[in-house]
This record gives sequence, structure tokens and C-alpha cells, in this order.
Amino acid sequence: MRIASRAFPLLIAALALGYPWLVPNYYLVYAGALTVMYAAMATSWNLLGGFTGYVSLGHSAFFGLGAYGTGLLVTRLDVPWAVALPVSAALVTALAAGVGVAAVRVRGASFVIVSIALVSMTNLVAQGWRSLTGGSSGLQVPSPFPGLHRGQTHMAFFYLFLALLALALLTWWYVSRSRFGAGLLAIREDEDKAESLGVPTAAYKVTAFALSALFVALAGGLYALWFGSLDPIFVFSILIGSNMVLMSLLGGVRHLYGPLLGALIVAPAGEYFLIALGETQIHLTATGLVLILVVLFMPDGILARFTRRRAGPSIPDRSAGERLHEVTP
Amino acid sequence: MTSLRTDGLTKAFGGVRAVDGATVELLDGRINGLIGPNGSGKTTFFNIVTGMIRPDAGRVLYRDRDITRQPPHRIAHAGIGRTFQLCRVFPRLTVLENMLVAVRRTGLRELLAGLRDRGEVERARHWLRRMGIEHLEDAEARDLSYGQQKLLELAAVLMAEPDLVLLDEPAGGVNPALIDRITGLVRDLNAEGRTFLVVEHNMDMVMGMCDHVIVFDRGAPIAEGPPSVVREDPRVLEAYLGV
Amino acid sequence: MTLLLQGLALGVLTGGLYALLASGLSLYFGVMRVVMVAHPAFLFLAAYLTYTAHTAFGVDPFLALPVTVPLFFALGVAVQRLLVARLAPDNLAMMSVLLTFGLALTIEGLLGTFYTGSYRSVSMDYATRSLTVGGVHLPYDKIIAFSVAALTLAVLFAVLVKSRFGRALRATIQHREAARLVGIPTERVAGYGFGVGLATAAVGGAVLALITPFFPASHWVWIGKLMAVIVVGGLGSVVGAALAAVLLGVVEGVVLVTVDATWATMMFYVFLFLTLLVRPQGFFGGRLAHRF
Amino acid sequence: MSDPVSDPMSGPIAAEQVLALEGVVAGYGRAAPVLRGLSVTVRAGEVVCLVGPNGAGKSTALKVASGLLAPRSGRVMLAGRDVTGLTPQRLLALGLAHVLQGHSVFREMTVAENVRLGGYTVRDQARLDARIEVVKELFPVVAERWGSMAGLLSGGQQKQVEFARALMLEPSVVLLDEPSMGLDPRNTQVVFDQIDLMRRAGVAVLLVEQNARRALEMADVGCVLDLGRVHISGPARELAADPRLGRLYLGGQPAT
Amino acid sequence: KTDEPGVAQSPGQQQGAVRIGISLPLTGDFSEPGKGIQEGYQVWADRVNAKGGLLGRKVELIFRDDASDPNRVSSDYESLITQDKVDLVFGPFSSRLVIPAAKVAESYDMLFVEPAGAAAEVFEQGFTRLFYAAPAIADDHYNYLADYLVKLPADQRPKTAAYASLDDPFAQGTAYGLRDKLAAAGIKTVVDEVYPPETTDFAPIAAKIAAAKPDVVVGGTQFEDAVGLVRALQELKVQPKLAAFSTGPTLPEFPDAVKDAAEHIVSPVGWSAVADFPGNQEMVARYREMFGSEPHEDAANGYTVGQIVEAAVNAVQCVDPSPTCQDKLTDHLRQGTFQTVVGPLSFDEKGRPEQAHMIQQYVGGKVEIVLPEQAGTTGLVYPKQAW
Ligand SMILES: Nc1ncnc2c1ncn2[C@@H]1O[C@H](COP(=O)(O)OP(=O)(O)OP(=O)(O)O)[C@@H](O)[C@H]1O
Ligand SMILES: Nc1ncnc2c1ncn2[C@@H]1O[C@H](COP(=O)(O)OP(=O)(O)OP(=O)(O)O)[C@@H](O)[C@H]1O
Ligand SMILES: CC(C)C[C@H](N)C(=O)O
Ligand SMILES: [Mg+2]
Ligand SMILES: [Mg+2]
Repeated sequence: MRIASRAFPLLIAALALGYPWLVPNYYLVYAGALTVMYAAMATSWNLLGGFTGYVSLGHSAFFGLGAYGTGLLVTRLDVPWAVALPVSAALVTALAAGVGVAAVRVRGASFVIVSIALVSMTNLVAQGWRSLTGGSSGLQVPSPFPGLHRGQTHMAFFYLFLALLALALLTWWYVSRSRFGAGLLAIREDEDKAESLGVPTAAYKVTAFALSALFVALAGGLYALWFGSLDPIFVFSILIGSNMVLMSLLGGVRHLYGPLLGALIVAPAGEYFLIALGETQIHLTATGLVLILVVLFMPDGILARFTRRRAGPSIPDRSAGERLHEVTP
Repeated sequence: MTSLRTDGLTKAFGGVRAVDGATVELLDGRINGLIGPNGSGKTTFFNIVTGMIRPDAGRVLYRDRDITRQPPHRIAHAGIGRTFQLCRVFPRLTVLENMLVAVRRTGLRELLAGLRDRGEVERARHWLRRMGIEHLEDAEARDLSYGQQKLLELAAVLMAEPDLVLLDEPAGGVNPALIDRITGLVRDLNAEGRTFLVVEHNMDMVMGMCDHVIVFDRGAPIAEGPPSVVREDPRVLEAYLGV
Repeated sequence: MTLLLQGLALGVLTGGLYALLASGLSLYFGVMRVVMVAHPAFLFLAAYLTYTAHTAFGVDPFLALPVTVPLFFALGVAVQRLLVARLAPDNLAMMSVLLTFGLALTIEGLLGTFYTGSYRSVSMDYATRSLTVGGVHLPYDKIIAFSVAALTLAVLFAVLVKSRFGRALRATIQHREAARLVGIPTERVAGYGFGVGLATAAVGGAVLALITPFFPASHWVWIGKLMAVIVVGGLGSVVGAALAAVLLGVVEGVVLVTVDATWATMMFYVFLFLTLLVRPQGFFGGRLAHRF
Repeated sequence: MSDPVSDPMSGPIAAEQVLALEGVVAGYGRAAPVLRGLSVTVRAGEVVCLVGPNGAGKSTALKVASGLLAPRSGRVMLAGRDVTGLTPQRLLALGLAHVLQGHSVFREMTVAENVRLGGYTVRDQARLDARIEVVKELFPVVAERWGSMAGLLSGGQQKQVEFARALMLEPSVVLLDEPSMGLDPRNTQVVFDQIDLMRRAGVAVLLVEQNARRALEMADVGCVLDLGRVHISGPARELAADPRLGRLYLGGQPAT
Repeated sequence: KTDEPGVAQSPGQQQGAVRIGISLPLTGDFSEPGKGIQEGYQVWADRVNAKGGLLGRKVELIFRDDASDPNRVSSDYESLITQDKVDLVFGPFSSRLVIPAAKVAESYDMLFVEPAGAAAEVFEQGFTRLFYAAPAIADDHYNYLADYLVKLPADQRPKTAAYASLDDPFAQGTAYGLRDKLAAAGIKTVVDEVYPPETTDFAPIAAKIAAAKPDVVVGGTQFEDAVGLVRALQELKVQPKLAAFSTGPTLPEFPDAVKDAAEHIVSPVGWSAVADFPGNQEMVARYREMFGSEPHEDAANGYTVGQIVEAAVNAVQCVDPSPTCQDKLTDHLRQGTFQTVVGPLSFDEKGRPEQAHMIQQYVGGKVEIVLPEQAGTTGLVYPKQAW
């Protein structure tokens, strides 16, 4: 059992590394890279959502900012892409920390609203600030690998996204076993109580928010370099943000591999519905119904089905009187 | 040495003056009781001391440091721990997790340290045993009975090893046999040098356990002293015991 | 100067519309603690039904209300009883977002399938005229929207704050066991609460149909704005939401005529963030902070 | 209002009418049962006091009695009829009231609304108003803070509002889960006086108290619950005097 | 990989149907026009197949829905080209989707003729295989109208103009094309508004226009906002001498949506049902037969794409995805002039069409072509009647 659980991730990792060489054509490499990108973003989302319970439908704001940041640095300032990417991600993270200070002041439902507002705002800015971003005409970013043909570019980005995913997973895992992570869980449960136990809730929340923005921004930056054309209404789209939430939730927000599993299911399933039912809008209904069913019947995600069920408190076999008697001197 | 001192603390909610010029001094190493009728401002006093409410006026000094407007977690780091009257635990964390969250965290190193440090787990189990809820270690806190949650909250606060412990009705809802044990526990910890401030309506407990009792009425102390003296004070009899 | 007045007047009227469209939301959010992302989708469902009633039977949008309002009420009860009620209460905020997001997609897909992606609109003659007072034009359609909004909100206020049902609803949400113990049929009450929320969507949809053309994906545009309204107003406060709606309507109108449309839309979010920084519980009342 | 049983305000009903739990097995979710064959009987005009360690199943027993929790097996009898599985709403109509443990005020409603909701099932405004006057007198804080948000009151004040809310009806069977918790001595006295008054009026009271010595002093029958079963039961005063019991369940030193 | 560039296409592909890959926004924001384009493609394929196909092979259209999302549009063309190994690709709808789509086609050396990427930006990306199959790019849509206004006698000529445009490359292109020409001729710009796509309330914009009392009102619009603007202008009693809006008025739902206010509104249009360009009447008839309704501009644009590619295939006698064949097709397109249902079309080196859009106007409740005069069904009514 133990060996199996150790070997399993290794097997998956090997499969992931070999994937681009195993598939017969570049389209599948492309689709794979897209899925890995989503997996990385969902895992990153889960750094905030899974630990603190703050549901952000607006993480696409960071995706878009990361993408535009990288794109603008590359096109407007001729910064090499390998520099532009981390610089832009760092800027977005700083911005996220700033926004976080205001955003995490509200809890639960209000935070969802704030996150939606965040996407709408960034979209308005990117669209309205035409002289900088190109507005609705979009921004065209040159390929970082002009020497490679399209298929090879997909390969390169597949591995870049894979590295990002690995980084996000590692971060999540690390946080989950640290006191920082425990503090975040406490925040999810009861902020005032956590604060009284010495958890600096505001700082923790902002840190989680910024950390989770960081990886999404990196994904956005890579996306800009890979995809090459950015359009505000599509990168700052609430649907991208909701995809992250859906994937995390489907897989299970309490598990390291939950969002990854979710991405592996949702991305191909989306393709499938579109191809099978694409002639009418009924595929939206299909997606919607699947979402509803997941929420109703697998609220803790797929992985929760395979792990320990919640057992009620155990009943002691001796009466309280007896136990008490024993420890009392 | 003084552990906690407040100078003229005042807090009004709308027209209600919940705490009204409360000046209190607690000496280090004592078990202090805080009693007073319902609504006399005891919980609000706790909330101000622990930074959860900002006073309208007055100062809070802990070991001669002004902590008046510090955020609650700073105050917790300074060594003040508290429980809540309406018992609060982390409902979807297990009992053991509840305990581990409470470990005092200060520096960055501590923060990034692993959670399930063997020593901490042992310590947590020790406290759970002393509260008689060790068999519930893996249960989620929301599945506990009211009294069990109350005990868990107390255990968690002690896990953080505070120097000054504020307890808001530790005996409420707790089985009397356990109350005796809690009393014993408080005494033991006090012998180790911890200071307590206990709000309680259970007079047997207060009078039997405390070295010093402060009586609140309408947001300020009206009497204080050793239990035997306070119990006979006519103002206390009238305002509190209702005789 | 007239321009400014004009902007102001239009802002007030539009604010009324926003208040109407947001009223259901403030009921779910504030009173029932459900994040109802699908409300705008239901608004447009109502708009489509109004459209069908109008084109197929030549019914005036407002005359369709006696049918659509009870229908939506029933729909709301069904949604609550069959879906929302099954969510775990300790994670309601997160789960309800996803559930209602799924609902919104479902509705959009169905609308797209039945009505195709084309734009639809209901235009009545009375909706193209305007009343002119001292050089300021007040379009009749907006006056109508405003009046309907005022009426609906008054009814909603009476139901929620003044009536026995309203008290029972709030009690149900605040402490379900205690509510059952004082004899409140909590399940039925919660269902009716949702029904009332959707009933406002029926009214809002009729007005919306009259005012603007729509297509199945139209609802996405409204989510952000309407939610900003209820946060600024203070979750759970019907009156607050109404005041905030008018305030934001005016700000939008004035900014539109003095600056531009991008800034006008941006104002919603600027106000939202200002509110959070200054008074997270909203400017006009709102819910008790959960402390201690 | 001709059927006295279905009128919650019709006051005490005949003396032979009792509440009885018979061999109740109950628990939460899929977990092992908490109550394992519990039987308790309360007669009209009698106070039965349940004591026991934390987690013994006292609150669970009350929830089964008031219909909040359906038992897995066993019966709940009220006034001679089997009411197992009826909703709290139906049981309330039959004259049964339950005051929960902990805090169960409607936090975001005013004290006034909270108290009025106590009489939710009563349509007769005049009668309600009369009751309101009574509870205001019993608990001055209810009158003083009539318009305040209940969630903002102090812990003990909230408890008073809850008790006041429960007193809005004049039920014939009352389940009280630690009514004195958080109350200062004066208010504790008021609550115990009220319980005594109810008993005199012929109401059957099932009381759970951790303030055990105090409660057993005034109760008629005491039951010690442990591990979901009645461990020992008997006349309340006898139980209180049993030294072994005292040490294990009632606390070391006797009341001073 | 089977799709490694340079790997010879299997000759077996030469048999069987000619497969054409198309991604369209069948859902989402652009679903309505997307559907229209699809119908145009279908009518064209139907006609070609009825006549024996392309180079004797049947034509098979493979549609994908991109849900109006540029991400999807890319993956669609990616999979159509590399997985389905289609012989040809046709373009999607909307400038916003054409650019990412063309990028993919370009990198696989596929010819990319598209029906709806009119914005100037489309042609500034350095695409070498892209052609826009309509008479003119967005900036030139109003050329005839501009000429007409500028040539009016001084006393009738408008003095001031107000512009309101949706923030969208195509919509803005149309409005600004006209604005620049009128401004150059001395017609003053008194209002110049841009509004984001989220805008739902047009009354304040109309108020701004009302305050400026312009002679001409120009809307760079799609549908929803065109209706919103017209209604708002009417309510605020703005009475210009000329009102022009792009896209909205050319859709069949428009007159119903604005009622009598449609009267005398002008709009650029690339195609007319009554024009007697070669094949136009045949298309109209075939469309009616297939879909049981009146054809519209989007369908015509789709059809035009088919006609152009068909002409090139017939001329160079090859139809397969190999770079050689795609090169030949592209070169041919660059050279010639093509007879289509929207008139003869030729392209410059960037793929821009070199002809002009017509101007339509609602006259007596009917759509009439009013400019250019030689194509017109009636004369332009100017000034327009009051709303
Ligand atoms: N947030 C608040 N808003 C308004 N009034 C408040 C608030 N918190 C407390 N009060 C009021 O302040 C007074 C003091 O309350 P506090 O909770 O401090 O009393 P307490 O001494 O702890 O009483 P108890 O013994 O009942 O717990 C009460 O009258 C209460 O209603
Ligand atoms: N909602 C719940 N879900 C699962 N288990 C529960 C739940 N509530 C209580 N339990 C368990 O049932 C047992 C009995 O709980 P109950 O609340 O009846 O105890 P109690 O006797 O009232 O204790 P206390 O004196 O602490 O109030 C406890 O072991 C508790 O852990
Ligand atoms: C003429 C239209 C079909 C052009 C299209 N609306 C675009 O965005 O370019
Ligand atoms: Mg208190
Ligand atoms: Mg209990």
C-alpha cells in the first residue's frame, strides 16, 4: 500500500514527461499543454480557496494581468521574455497583495462578489487603456522561439507549463504541512478565533492571495508568449476563473492532486461536449448540469470519495465516571 | 510585578456603556476571578484586552507595555490567551488539528516548520487527556457535544502556553466532576507561574479557586479583594448575588 | 448645466431599475446567505418569456406578470427545495456559487437552444416617448421601470421586514433548529423565500425586456454590476440596496455625461472597493458582523 | 380552539399525561449510536433532571423527544400517544416546548422580534401582548433592550431572551437544556423559580443541568446518564446525597 | 509525428471528399452572425456538390464551435489541420477571432480566406495567406457616404457630427473611417464617445449627443448597442439630418427592435439580395430553399469565401494541404479578380479587398440600397425625417 502510494506519483510524473513523445500529433501536444496550464492554475487557485475557503471567481484577473504584463514588457520595452515573465509575475503579485488588503476584508459571499468585480475592472482597464494595451484590437506578442516550428513550440510550452505545475504542487504540499497552512485552515473555520490564538489573519490571507496570484500570473505570462495574441475580454474572462474553481472542486479542494485531477477531467470533457453537442447551445446546459450534479453529490470532490469518510466521534468503552476515577489522583 | 493593568477603559455601543472607566490591576502569578451580573461588561473587557474591540478611551498595559491598539494576534504572541464565552472551536478540523493550530507561532522559521512535530502532538494528547476527551482526537470538532467543545477550547488555549490566561466562563456547560479537575488544573498551572483571570458565575468555583476577586457592575469594578472579603461586601451582595 | 441635470435625472431613473434587478439578490445574499450567480440568468429567462407572451399572444409585457410572477415563485420554491436545500450549510457560500453558476449555464444553454442566439426585443410604442420637464427629457420606459421598481421594493420590504413570513424567514436562516422549535415550518419558509426572490426576477425581466434587446448570454454583463450594488448597500438590507442602486445610477449617469462610458462602468467597482475599505458591512446598514 | 391538546396556550393538561422515551436508540449520521436504549419518563407536575458527563447524550435525548432527531429505534410517547417521528412543529402544537443548549437567539433580529417569534403559532395578539408583559417583568433586560439586535447582547442576556421566548407559550411539557448556563445567580434563581412555578401548574419538565446539585435539590426525579443509557435513577434528593455518585458525576465538594 | 512539417501528405488523401475545416462562433457573443456564416458555407457547398464537386471531388465541411473564444478558435484550427488533416480551411467570424485563427493557419502554411475579419488590425499582423472576402475593410465601409456628404452643396452640407462607438476593432474602424474623412472635409466632430461592450444604458450617451445638437450621428455599433442608441436618441429627441449605424441595421431583427425609428437610418452593407452579380440570384434562391427564410449579409459573406477558393482551386488544379498546393492557391488569389455575389473582388498584398461597401437605408420601412448611385434602388433620403 505504502509503496503503491509512493510509486503512483512517480508513474504519473513519468507519464507526464513522456506525454509529448507518446502522442501521435502536435494537436494533442497542444491540448496537453492547455490542460497542464489549467491544472497549474487550478492548483494555484487552491492555495487560496482550499485553505482559506475564500472562493475567488476572479483569478482570471491575475491570469490576464500576468499575460498583459509579460506581453507589454516584451513588445513595448523589448525586455527578453525570460526576464519579462518573472518581472511581470512579481508585479502582479505585488498588486495582488495590494488588492488583497481590501478584498480579504470581506468574508464569504461578499468576497465572491469582490473577485468578480476584480475581473470586470481589470477588463475595463485593459480594454479602455488603448494606447498602452491596444485595447479591443488586442496585443500581439512575438514568439519567444522564432526558430521552432509551431509543433515544437507546443512541446516547449508543454514542459514550461509542466514545470509550473510542479512548482505549484510543491508549494501547496509544503504549505499544507506547515503551520502557515494550519493557520490558513483556521482562518477558513473561524477568523476571530484564529486571530485570538495568534494567527495574524490579515497577513496570512494576503500572503495566500498573493501566492496564489503569483502562479496564475506566471501561467498567464507563459500563455501570452505561447498564444501570441491577447484580447481583453477573453483573458479577463470570468469563465477562465470559474474553470479553476470547477476543476479544484471537482477533484477535491482538500487534496494536493484534487485540482490536477479536476483539470484532467474538465478540460477534455469540455472538448467532448463541444464536439458532441456543439451545434446548439445545449452543451452549455450539459456543462451546467454536470456542475450541479457534482455540487450536489460530490461536494467534497472526487478524491474525497476515495479517502476516509468522516466518522462520528468514537464512543469510549468505559463510562466517563470510570475514566475520571482513573486519572484523578 | 503587575501582569495586566488597565487605566480607565471605556467602551460604549450606541447608548450602552458596556465598559465604563474600568481600572484594574492584576498581579503576576495569581488566580483572579472576575464576577458581575449579566451585562456588566466582563466579556467586553476581555475583548478589549485581547484587542478584538478598540476602546473609546483608556489604556491596556501588559507587563508595563502598552498594548492598547495592537491587533489580537500580537497580543496573543505577547502571551495572553483567552477562551470565548460562546465556545468557539474550528468546526471542520479534527480535535487534534484544533490543538495543533493553537501552537504559538512567532518567527518565520516557526511558521514554515512542519505541523505534526512529534513533540507537539504528544503535548496536544497530554492536554486532551487532562480534559477527558482524548478518545475524540480524530473526530471533527463540530461533532462534539457542547461541553466537549468547551473542554477542547480550553485545552487549545493551554496548548499555546500563555502567561496570562483569560477564561470566559470555563465551567459553563461542563460537568461538575470535571469542574473540579479544571480547578485543579488551573491551580497547577498557576503554581508553574501562570496568571489567570477567570469570569465565572459558578460561585463555588470562583470562591474556592481564586486568590483575588474583582466584581464588575455597569462596566467598572465596584469591589475587589480576597474571596472571603468580597463575599461579605454589601455592594456585591446587592449588585450580584441579588440578596 | 441641462446636460448635468439630464444625466442626474437619467441616473435616478436607471438607479431604480438597478434596484429592481438587484432586489432579489439582496434577499438571497443577505437574508438567505446564498450566493445566487444565476439571478441575472433568471432575469433574462423572464425576459424571454415576456417576449414569447408578447409576440405569440400580443400581450403587453406587464400584463404577462400575473402569469410569470407565480410561475417564477414556484420555480424558486423548486430550486430551493430540490437544489439549494441539499447543500451543506457549513460551506454554503462556496457551494452555492457553483451550484447557481451551473444553473446559469443551464438556463443560458436552454435559452440558446430554444430561442437561438439572435437578439430579441419587445418594443412598445409607449416606450419610445419621453416626458420633457424644463428641458430635461424623462423617457417613459425608464419612468415605468422606476415606478415598477419602487412598487416591487415596497412590497418586498413589507414582506421581509414587516410580515410574519419575513420574520419566520429570517429566523429560519439564523437558527434553523430554534426556528423549528418555535413552530416555524422551516423548509417551506425557506422555499418561499427563494420563491419571492425569483418572483422579483419575473418583474425585473419584464422591465428589462421592454428596455433593452437581449440574447442568451446577456446575463453575464449584469452580474458584476448588480452585485456591486448590493455590497455597497449592505448585504441583506433591501432599503440599503435600493439606495445604493440609485446612488450608483446617478454616479454612472453623471460620469457618463461628463467623462466617458468606461469610467462610468468603472464607478461601480470603485465604489465597491471604497465601501470595502471604509465600511465593509455596506453603507446603508447591512448584516451584523459575526464576532464574539 | 376547542381541542385542548392542539392549543399550545391551553395550559396544563390532565395529570396522567406524560412524556416518555422508551428504549430509544439514536445517533448522528452513520456513526455509532449515541443513545443506546434510553428510557425516561416524565409525569405532569414533575421535574425530572438528567445529569451526566459531557457527551453522555443528554442533549441528544432532548432532541429525540422534541422531534429534532429521529430515533433509530424506540418510541417517544406524549400524552399517551406515539409521537415518534413527528416534526417539532407538530409536537409544539401538542404542547411540547424545547429550549436548546448553548445560544439559539436569532442573532440578527431584535429582542422584540425574538420574543414575538416565541408565539409564532399563536394568532391571538391580545394574548401575546399579555405574555410579553409577563416576560418583560421577569427579565428586565428584555424590556430594557427591546429594540436591540439580540446577537449583540451579552451571553447571559441572550440566555434570558431565549428563556423569555420559550415562556411565550404555556406548554404542558417542557424540555430545558442547561437553562442556567451563563446566568448570574439572580437570573439563575429566576429560572429555577419559573421551573418551580411550571411544576406547580402541572407542567412536566425534563431538565438537563450541569449545575447538578442545585438542580437535583429542586427536582423530583434524577437520572444519571452515561454512555447513552440511564446509569442510575431515583428520587433526586437521594441521588444528590449519594457520595460515590457525587464524586463521579456531581463534583467533589457539596454545595456550600 | 504524423504532422511534422515536411512529412509528405499521403497520396491517399487525394481521393475521397475535399474536406474543409471551419471553426465558427456557434455559441457565445457572436453566435448569431456565426450561424449566418455557417449557412453561407453550407449553401456554397451544396451548390458545388450539386455541380459535381471541386476537381471532381465532393466537398465536405467540418464545423467546430469555438464558443466565441479565441483560445478555442486556435485549438479548433490546430486540430482541424493536424488531426483531421483537412484540405482547406475557411475563416471564422469576427476580427477578434480571425487574428488568432489566422495565426494557426499561417504557421501551418494554409491558405486562409475569411468572411468577417474586417478591422484594419487584421491586415497588420504580417499574415501572408489571409484574404478578406468582402468588398472593403472596416475603415472604408462608409466611403460612399463620406463622398456623398462632402459633395453636398455648402448650404445643405452638415456642419457637425457626433460619433459613438463600441469598443471593438471592427465597429470603431467603421466609425473612425467616416470621422476622419468628414473631419478632413471640415465637418466638425462635436462628440466622440467610446463605450465598453458591457454598456447597457445608452441614455446618458444620447444626452451628451443631444446637448451638442449635431447634424450627423454616427454609431460604430454591433446589434445590441445600435438598438440601445437609436432608442435613446429617439427618447431624448435628438434630431440629426443623418443617422448612420454599422451592423445593427443590416440584421433582420433591427426594424422590430426599434419600431418606426428605423426609418431613414443608413448603414454600410457589403451585399444586396437584389444585386445581379453573377451567381447572386442563384445563391438567394438556394438559400431560401435550404433555410426557408431570406438570406442576409453574413450568409453572403460565407458564400463569397467559398466562391473565391473555388475559383482558385479550379485555376491551379490542386486541392490538398501540402505547402506547394496552398502556395499556388495563395499566389493565384493575389493575382486575379474574382466574380462573387458581392461583386468582383481583388486583393492587395496584405489581403485587403480593394472594392467598396454600399450604403443601405430604410425607406418606407424597406431596406433600399441608396449609394453608390449606379447600384442604388432609390436615392438617399437626406435630411432624414424626425424620430
Ligand atoms: N457589539 C455590541 N454592540 C452593542 N452592545 C453590546 C455589544 N457587545 C456588548 N454589548 C452590550 O454591552 C453590555 C456588556 O456586555 P458583556 O458581554 O460585556 O457582558 P458580560 O459581563 O460578559 O455579561 P454576561 O455575564 O451575560 O456574559 C451588555 O449590555 C451588552 O448588551
Ligand atoms: N451533530 C453531531 N454529529 C455527530 N456527533 C454528535 C453530534 N452532536 C453530538 N454528537 C456526539 O454525540 C454524543 C452525545 O452528545 P450530546 O450533545 O447529546 O451530549 P451531552 O450529554 O448533551 O453533553 P454536554 O453536557 O457536553 O452538552 C457526543 O459524543 C458527541 O460527540
Ligand atoms: C462585416 C462584419 C461581418 C465584420 C465583423 N463584424 C468583424 O468584427 O470584423
Ligand atoms: Mg460575558
Ligand atoms: Mg448537551
